[in-house]
Amino acid sequence: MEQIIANGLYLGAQYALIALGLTLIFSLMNVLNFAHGQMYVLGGFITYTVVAQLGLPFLLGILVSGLLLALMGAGVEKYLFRPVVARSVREESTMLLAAGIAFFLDAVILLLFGEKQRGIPKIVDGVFNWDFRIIMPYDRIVVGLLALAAVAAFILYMRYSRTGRAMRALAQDRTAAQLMGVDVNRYSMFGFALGAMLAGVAGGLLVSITGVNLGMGGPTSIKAFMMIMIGGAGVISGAIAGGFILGMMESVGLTVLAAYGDVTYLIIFASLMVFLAFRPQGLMGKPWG
Amino acid sequence: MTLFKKLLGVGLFLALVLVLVPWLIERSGRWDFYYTLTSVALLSIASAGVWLTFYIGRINIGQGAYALVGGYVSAILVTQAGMNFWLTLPLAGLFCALLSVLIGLPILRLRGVYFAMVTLVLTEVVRLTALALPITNGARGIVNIPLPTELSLFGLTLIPDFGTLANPKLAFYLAAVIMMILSYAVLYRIVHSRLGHLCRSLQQNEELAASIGVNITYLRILAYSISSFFGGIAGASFVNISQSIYPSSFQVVDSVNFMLNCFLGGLGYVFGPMLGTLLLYFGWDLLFTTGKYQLLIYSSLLILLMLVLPNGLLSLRLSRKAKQPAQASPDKQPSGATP
Amino acid sequence: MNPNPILEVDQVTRRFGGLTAVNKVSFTVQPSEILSVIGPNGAGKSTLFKLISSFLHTSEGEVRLKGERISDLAPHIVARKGVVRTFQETTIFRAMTVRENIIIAHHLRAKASLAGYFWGSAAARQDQAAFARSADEIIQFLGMGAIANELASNLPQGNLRALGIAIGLATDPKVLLLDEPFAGMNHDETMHMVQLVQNVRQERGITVLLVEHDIPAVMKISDRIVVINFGEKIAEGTPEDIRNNDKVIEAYLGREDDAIGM
Amino acid sequence: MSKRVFLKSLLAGMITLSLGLSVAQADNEVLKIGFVGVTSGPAAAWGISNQRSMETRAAWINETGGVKIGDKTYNVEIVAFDDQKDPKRAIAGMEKMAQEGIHYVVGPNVDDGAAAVRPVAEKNGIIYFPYAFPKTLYAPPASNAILGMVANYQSGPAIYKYLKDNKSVKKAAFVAANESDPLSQRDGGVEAAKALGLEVVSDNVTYQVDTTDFTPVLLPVIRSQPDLLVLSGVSPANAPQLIRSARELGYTGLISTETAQDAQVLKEGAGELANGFISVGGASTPEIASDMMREFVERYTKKFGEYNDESNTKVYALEYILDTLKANPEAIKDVEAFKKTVDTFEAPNPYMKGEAKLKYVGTTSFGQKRQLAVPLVVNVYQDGEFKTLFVAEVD
Repeated sequence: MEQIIANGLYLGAQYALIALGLTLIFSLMNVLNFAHGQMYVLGGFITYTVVAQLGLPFLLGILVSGLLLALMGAGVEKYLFRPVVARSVREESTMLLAAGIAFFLDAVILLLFGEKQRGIPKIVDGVFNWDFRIIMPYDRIVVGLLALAAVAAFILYMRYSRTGRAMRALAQDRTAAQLMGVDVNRYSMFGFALGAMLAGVAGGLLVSITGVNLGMGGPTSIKAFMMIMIGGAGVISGAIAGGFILGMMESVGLTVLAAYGDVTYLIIFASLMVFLAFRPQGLMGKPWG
Repeated sequence: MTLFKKLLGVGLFLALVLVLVPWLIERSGRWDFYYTLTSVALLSIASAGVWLTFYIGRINIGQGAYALVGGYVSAILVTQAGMNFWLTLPLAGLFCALLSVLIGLPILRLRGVYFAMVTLVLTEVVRLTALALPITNGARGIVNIPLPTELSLFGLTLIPDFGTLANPKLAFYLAAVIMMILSYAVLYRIVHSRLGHLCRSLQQNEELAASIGVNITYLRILAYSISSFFGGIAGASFVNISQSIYPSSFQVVDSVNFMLNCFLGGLGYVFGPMLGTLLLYFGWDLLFTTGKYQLLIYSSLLILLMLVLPNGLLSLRLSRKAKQPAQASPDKQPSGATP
Repeated sequence: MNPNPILEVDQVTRRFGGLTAVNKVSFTVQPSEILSVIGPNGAGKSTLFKLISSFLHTSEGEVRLKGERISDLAPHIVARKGVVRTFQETTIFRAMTVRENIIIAHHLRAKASLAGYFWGSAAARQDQAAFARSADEIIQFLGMGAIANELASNLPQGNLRALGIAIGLATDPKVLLLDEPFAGMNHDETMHMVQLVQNVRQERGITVLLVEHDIPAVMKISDRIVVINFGEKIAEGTPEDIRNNDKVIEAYLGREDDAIGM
Repeated sequence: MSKRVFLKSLLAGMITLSLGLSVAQADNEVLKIGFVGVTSGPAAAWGISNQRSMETRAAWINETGGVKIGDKTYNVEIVAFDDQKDPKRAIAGMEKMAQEGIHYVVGPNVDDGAAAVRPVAEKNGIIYFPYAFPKTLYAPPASNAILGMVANYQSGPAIYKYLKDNKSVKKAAFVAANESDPLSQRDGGVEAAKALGLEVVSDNVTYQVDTTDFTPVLLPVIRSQPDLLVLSGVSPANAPQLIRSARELGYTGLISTETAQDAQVLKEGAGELANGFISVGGASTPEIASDMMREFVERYTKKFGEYNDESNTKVYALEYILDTLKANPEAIKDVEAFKKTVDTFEAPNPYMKGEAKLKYVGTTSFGQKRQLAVPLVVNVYQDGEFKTLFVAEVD
């Protein structure tokens, strides 16, 4: 049992980090960023290049991933999303744009980094073993803690910094924020950059454990969508809760339902559908009306 | 548009797809275009369904699920009950429509991304169900499905046996195109009849629609089941071209593509999904000579198109006329569910 | 008083969690009457309205139309029975023209089935012609001829409210519920709207129930007034009665922002 | 109206691209060989290793003067189509091949694609070489598909038997991704293991291919205490993570798979935890690789920057096609002639030291010769490279 919870917590920490960026972008711009998973993969490949190819330290790799992705995010918002949002009649049109960007990044990743699975050497060796009740490799513990630290830093930033508060105001009510004198364009761009950066950092962190390959983008996006739906779309605490819940569900589900084999994921997904059908705002989303 | 112009347009289109295209293919010898265009026709039927759910203000990323279900229904009826494919086609559609009523009742209360997400999950649920069920033959899929056989009524051959045809490609093409034309005729009629107006009222303001006495639950279910019907027949037809079906025959990617087809063509235009499918599918095919840069070029073009025409390709036609947005955003606020 | 009221609100209560938004409110509405519900901000007026039009379910009590229970039915059924509401927010079909808005609102009068419309049956064609005629009548009645082909999203506030009423009329209601029809209007616009509402009653015999903030307009337009505060009815009577009711004055004077306009 | 101009030029551009791109011709005639498979998305590695090995080999042949078939010499051109792992696209790809007049196509890479292209291939006289295992593709009445590698139901028993005899394995456990190919392979593997008298302690744990943490997946499997863990149909991307999770959970038994893997990927993904991992490969392990194999690897690496060990198996298809055509030049236009030649064809295997032969097999599994005799080389991973465990043959 302890092992299952430990696994769930570790998975939850990494999921939460992935979901955060997505929910931030969604709350600010009402854009469902289909390319989030690709950004995550790109972050992983950048860290891989820095660490495995250039032989530089792991933390530097994460830093570079975060920065490059932030730059890219800012560019994507300014030159792609902003003009399209401004001119499209239905704002869902941005979904096509986001999907186009996802395809584009897939193509770029394939051309730049190739088709193979990539990984970097373990950052810490050894396995924590508590009497065979909890077995957890040290590198997982380190990465899990780093992910938690990133989540905490993000929350603090959103709560206490000027920029963070401005972005929260923007997420609450775009028009009101505009009236209050918040520079909507500037903070949208900033928020997008921050969201992309979180994806990059998540990718960089996880490349040390799970490795990275170009196929992970799409499925990661979809998983992240599910997490933010569980927690409530556009709510930061919701994304974190959603990440941990999905992590727990997988961990517990895979163990409890192991006897039934093939249906484990079917049950997870089906129950998710039922849950969302009856509680669409998720756990922490604002109730309707 | 006057009636004459309308008829002329329809006539020209029919001549184009039923006569000119086959003639051009015969002349140029590009036989492979038959299959490509058949696919476009069938996929655009499924996309038409997605478009209809857009028309009631729902982003539907679950059409792949119904295409898969439709495919399996047809495959199972043909291989296990020995039914004629042409009879399984409407049955597949009806089965999907019924299924969509059951699924739609709870989930159609959701709006915006919430609905979108649930439908996305639906596609995965159906794939996993197909893997788990015995009747679908699980992971091994259903293969060796015979070609459509003759359909006759009182000894009169309505549709010949595809297995004995000299050119089944042409037959499949014509069948698919005729189905597409019928589907879009239905869609056009829906949109331009009262049902369509009511759908539009739903898209713009569900509460007000309810308060003027529109049974919004019923209407949502109706539109969604028509949509799923389209998905079902498209899926069933595909299965009989590939003569096989696997749980992966229609998956999340397909659901997403159906939705993108609608966006690309334009959500405000009945024929948008048809054009969108043609461009997205055919575009990929045409770019095949660019080798490893195919995806790069394809996605770049997609992004460019979006930048130039954020409201879909058909908005081009509109911008020539007086700017009259045929469609405005429903409430731009992200809303959850109706009570 | 007429013993056969058209609408009876009987001990209606609605609780949200621990909060009672509407508490045992009862009153009746007579045929062809204009009755207003007033009260300070947050008194529960809008909740009451949603309960009457069945957009919310009651916790206790019921609403009857000509003696028949209509609470807790689906909103569209209530509309079918003849109780139609307009909205506080200027809710219309934004992407349709004024005329399209009114035509679509004729939904309840349709005799042909949806399939009939699909095939273009004779009944459907008759319906369409009838709707168009009726819509034109309503447009004329409300003096909206000049803006009939404008997109609703382009209309100014005053016209939007009129359109809201036009949509309500198109459904051929027995009771029309108007949710703050004068909100956000200047004096001239308000007086114009008061005139319209009175015409609706006089020429079409429709019973009007309205929720409103604008006390002068309410005093001018209403036959009777119901006052609620903190979810409870505190007074009921003619405008004259209400003007002199101590409880009402107290309820309003208790708040600085909502001075009663006398 | 700049939008219109833009759109028009877009369309024009696409059409020119599709019609106008013909490769500059050398003196020799051109022999086109097709490839329809997945070269983008999650499973890109499978198709890319196919395509690149074909392109490497073709460039090599052309550089050295072409291939002589009958009395003509041809340059080989590879026409590749990315089906995105979508069976509908795979059909389009096969149609494209028919359009190009191609009669020999390598691919598709997965079960559903291989099944979907069958009607097109048979209608247009195309022989195709899928990397998918369902027997229905190869057993009569099907006749145009030739399995390009060793199927898991052939290699599985061989591996299990070897491990049972030499490593005294008694209890086996199977895990597979919840997709068609891996699940079919798992079922085949379980059957084979039971037939050999192994106890199957776990055979119903599955995972999503996009899983990022396999610890929860493997936990119940490891608890069933197998001494052989079979990763059925595992993709090269998932293999290192599965191995790593299993080892980190304290599993000390053997791990094996029946699909081809890449040593570099294993090294990066699992490091020394992957030591002892048993997989099936081609013939580039140093013990058995011929000089030609070494040169192939060299050229591949030069052309694409990095070698992929999966190509050890995938280099064979093109070699077989060309050698069979050499043996019967008529087959260049007539696949029926090719099918006849298949029954008797035999040539030396240029990629392997010793007496190995290229020939068509499969009679036991399919009732007809519809499989390439790719050497069944069972490898074991050790410190960044594969070592040959044993070599077997399929009949």
